[in-house]
Amino acid sequence: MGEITEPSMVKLEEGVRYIPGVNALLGPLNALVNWGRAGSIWPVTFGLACCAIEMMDAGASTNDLDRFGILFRASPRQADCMVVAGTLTKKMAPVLRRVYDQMPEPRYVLAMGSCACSGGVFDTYAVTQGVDQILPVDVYVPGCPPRPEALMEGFIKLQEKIRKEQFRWSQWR
Amino acid sequence: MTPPLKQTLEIPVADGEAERYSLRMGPQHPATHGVLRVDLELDGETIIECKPQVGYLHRGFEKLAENRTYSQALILTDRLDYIAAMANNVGYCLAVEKLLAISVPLRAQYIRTLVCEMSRLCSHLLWLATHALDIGAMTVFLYCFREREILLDLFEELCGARLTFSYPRIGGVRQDVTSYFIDELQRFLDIFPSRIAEYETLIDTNRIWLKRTVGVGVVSGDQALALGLTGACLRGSGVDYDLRKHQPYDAYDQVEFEVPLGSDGDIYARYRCRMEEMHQSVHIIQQCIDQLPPGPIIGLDAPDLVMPNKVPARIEAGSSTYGTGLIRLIRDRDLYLSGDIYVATEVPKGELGFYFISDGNNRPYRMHIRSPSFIHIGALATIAKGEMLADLIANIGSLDVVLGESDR
Amino acid sequence: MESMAIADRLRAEFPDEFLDTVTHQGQTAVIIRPGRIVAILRWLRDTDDLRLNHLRSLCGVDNVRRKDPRLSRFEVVYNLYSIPLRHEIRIRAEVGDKEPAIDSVVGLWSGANWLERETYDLMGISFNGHPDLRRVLLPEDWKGHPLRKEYPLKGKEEWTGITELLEKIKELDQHGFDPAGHAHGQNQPDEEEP
Amino acid sequence: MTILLMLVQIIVLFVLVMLHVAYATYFERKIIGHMQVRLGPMQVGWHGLLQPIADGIKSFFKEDIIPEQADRPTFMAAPIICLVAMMTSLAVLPFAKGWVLADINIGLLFIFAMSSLASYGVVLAGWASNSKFSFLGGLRSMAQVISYEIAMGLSLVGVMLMSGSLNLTQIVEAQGNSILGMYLLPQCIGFFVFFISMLAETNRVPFDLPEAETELVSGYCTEYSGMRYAIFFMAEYIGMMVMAAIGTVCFLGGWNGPFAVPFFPPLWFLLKIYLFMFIFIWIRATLPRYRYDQLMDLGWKLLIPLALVNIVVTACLKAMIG
Repeated sequence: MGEITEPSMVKLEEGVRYIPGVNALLGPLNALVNWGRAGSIWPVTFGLACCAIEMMDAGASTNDLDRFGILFRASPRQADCMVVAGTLTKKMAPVLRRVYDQMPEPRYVLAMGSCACSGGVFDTYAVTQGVDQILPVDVYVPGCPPRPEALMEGFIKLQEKIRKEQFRWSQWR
Repeated sequence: MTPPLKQTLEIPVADGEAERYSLRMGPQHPATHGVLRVDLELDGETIIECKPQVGYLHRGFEKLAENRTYSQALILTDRLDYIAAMANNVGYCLAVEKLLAISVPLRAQYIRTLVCEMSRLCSHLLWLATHALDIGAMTVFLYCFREREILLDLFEELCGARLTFSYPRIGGVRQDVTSYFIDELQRFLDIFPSRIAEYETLIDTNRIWLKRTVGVGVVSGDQALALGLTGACLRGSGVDYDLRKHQPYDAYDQVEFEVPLGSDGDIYARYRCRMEEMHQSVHIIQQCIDQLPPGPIIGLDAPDLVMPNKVPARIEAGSSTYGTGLIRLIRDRDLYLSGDIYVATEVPKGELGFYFISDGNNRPYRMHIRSPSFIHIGALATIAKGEMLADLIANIGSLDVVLGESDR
Repeated sequence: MESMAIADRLRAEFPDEFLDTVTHQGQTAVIIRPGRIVAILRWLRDTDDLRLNHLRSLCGVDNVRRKDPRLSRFEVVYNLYSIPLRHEIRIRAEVGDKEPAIDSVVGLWSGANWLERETYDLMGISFNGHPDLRRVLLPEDWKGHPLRKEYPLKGKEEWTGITELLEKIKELDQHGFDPAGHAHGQNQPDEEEP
Repeated sequence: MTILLMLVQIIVLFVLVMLHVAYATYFERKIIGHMQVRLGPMQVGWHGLLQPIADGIKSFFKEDIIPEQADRPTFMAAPIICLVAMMTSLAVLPFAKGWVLADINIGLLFIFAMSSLASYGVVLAGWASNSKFSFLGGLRSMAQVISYEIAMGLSLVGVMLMSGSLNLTQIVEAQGNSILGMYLLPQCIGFFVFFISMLAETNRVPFDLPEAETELVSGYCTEYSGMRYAIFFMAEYIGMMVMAAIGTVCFLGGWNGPFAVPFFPPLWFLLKIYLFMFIFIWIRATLPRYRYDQLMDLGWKLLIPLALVNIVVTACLKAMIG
């Protein structure tokens, strides 16, 4: 879904000028929903390789992702976001896609590390060159591995992105 | 209208035999330390058959190393056992040095010993954190990460990286230790034993912890040898095998330390072994700091990073398998010694061996990595059989496997 | 015991199997014929003054581009170590070039199980009498053996699992799973002015 | 008119309990955070105070997945059963003298009945999801609830004997004459058994086997997403509150305190409940998890015999003293 640019609820007729903006009732609700989502991102634990260690580190005392309301969930059904932390091999790719398909909308994907972004140093027969071949990625966090601070920045970027969304809640309810 | 319930659950039918229930754990599962998959056949919660499946992180290290020069392949070893990358780097460098007959100055040897032991602390802290989390004690996890963070900061001071260091070089180390590093390390060493005591008060005297670990996952000494277990898993079963003593490398023959041995071979024995090893590591690091000799940190005969400095070699520009911009040495020149070598080091997980074949040029002809985790996961099937599902989790944690190293 | 002395004992015990010894940097390798590998390794493990009871590593080597023409195409290399006596030896069994095969040593060391599977998987050397000879690192339906020298680094053809997955993704996209199409390397389109 | 008044009371109680549950999660995250040398929620609202609200909004607007192979009606009913059963038991809790919705004579039995019913929800969820992890979680839950319900019931028999009633208000009033105004000391064995069974009954660490994260992913609620999962979550926290309330009523003297609080009589009751909640969280931060068979051992071989001994001793003492 993502950003709706075409206001589907307003019928445009000849001579009527469309003024950008949202409905007075739905606008604040939209903002509220986005605020709720941005404040409570629950990633599914999907540690693949080295980056998973930095991901754990980001959740530990020094950086503490819980401050942002980020809580790791084990089951993809209860997660909002998937942090693909590490090298995605070809053998793992179908599994990754399956876990992603199990997540409920709205779902976000954060590609952490150079391997997840682009394959990294492993340009070999067994490694997919970037998870965006398999999944729609929202935020890329480069680094090998990225520091926990970089992951946090990735989450903040994701929050910004969520806050800008419009009506990403009408389709499946 | 309700769709008929499709029974994919094989709800067991009593037919006189064991009632089987198959369960596939992983590769995405919180307790499999990455991407291990375990196919289980259960009778209730008792494991009848356990088939670990690996390869979900197989990146083709060995093939990649054959296509890289010795210096280039060093960075791959960071990503083997990413929890203790320094130990892998050192193991790799030692193997290449022995293969190509390159000598290492004494100071570099001491620094390597020091960083190896720091790496061991890092790895054991992470092991304790995840092992405790698997058994359900979540606070230990955060306490261990607190200390681990200090170590990572120290590594960062030393070489600028937190996880993937590439600090040791073939023939030495990259840069010298600073006095600030030594001071901070000393401060860490002063507080760390009391922190170990803190973890022990949290779990060591805990009845539930003892119930979950004592007598669970028992491996006898002979069985451990046959399975190829190494490191704390082997020593927990009472077999005295530590490469730091058996085939000392770097400065390990210059420092004093003890090899902690268990006797029961259960999860608790392995746990105690690793806890004692942490004390010994502190002891070794302390001695390294005290005895650190002056001198150069990289040998004169170390191969240069750009091109071999010993033999003038013809080089040709790009358009090779590397793409443009990189230069490649012509394969057919005999630049280095040829022959084969197996060098093993005692990394936190066990015996990490590199089997190299050099064909004389600047790339390894064949690099085989004997990774302890791979063999440990292979042993899991034997160890976990007949135990409960919850013990499987404890066993995976106690074997201390890292899938990056296992799958390569 | 010195590695060379072990090699000499081995030559005396199994003269028919023995081919050569190679020493590099103080490490000695014995090159043997593959036929009686289990007997040789059992002898090395169980003889009282050898007791090479620890199988350190087991791997396959593809010699097709080695400069030494005497070597056969495939080798299986066993690194043995004696924990009580602290000596080591390397055994290199030449297994020929077409359909390389050797007897399995799982009966001696149960830990060899996965090492042999790995060798089979990556090098394509099969092990007779192995209890469960399947691929271990690569998917079951993978084609080829990557560590063979003729196998290119990036692989020859795409694994069927990946092609199937990509097709499935394409199908899912048509059903509106990703209508904006951020996936698959496409950049997200700039916000259009209404 | 009485019905209307009753409705208002119900709604007030419902809203208060919901808010309470929401903030119990905040409380838990904060306390565990500080025990683990970190901060807990900080960014959403001042010191993360709006965190539960954000979580709630997010869950509410999340896609609701019902797996294709699940048993649909059961799958949908399971969380509701859990929540309704837990909420219903709130009706008989005396928050202070007279502050009770339904002052029925068999209050204690009613709560038992309801908490057993809630575990039906868990078992059904495990079965209906048609997922192996959920199934194992449901099985574990069933076994756990059956064994610990017995221990818990038996542990409270002592209290019933001493107070001579099953009515919660009367139990509290009867405690007024006892030492410290509570049954904690005379019923210390009963309290011990009750406390452990309470942890098991609410699926808390060290007995969180039905949802053991590192073993069964999320146990019985592995397949639940969005609001349905949130309902399970709420039911679990209400369950904690109800159990804490029973503990308070039966062993800690209910609303009795060192002095009466004007205007807000339930203060002592609430403080005692919070104390229980704090101990729940503290234990969660400290202890590892039991294994399934060890849990059974503990229940059947230690707690039930102890509870039986307690009944005998209490009955004998009661017969001797008067």
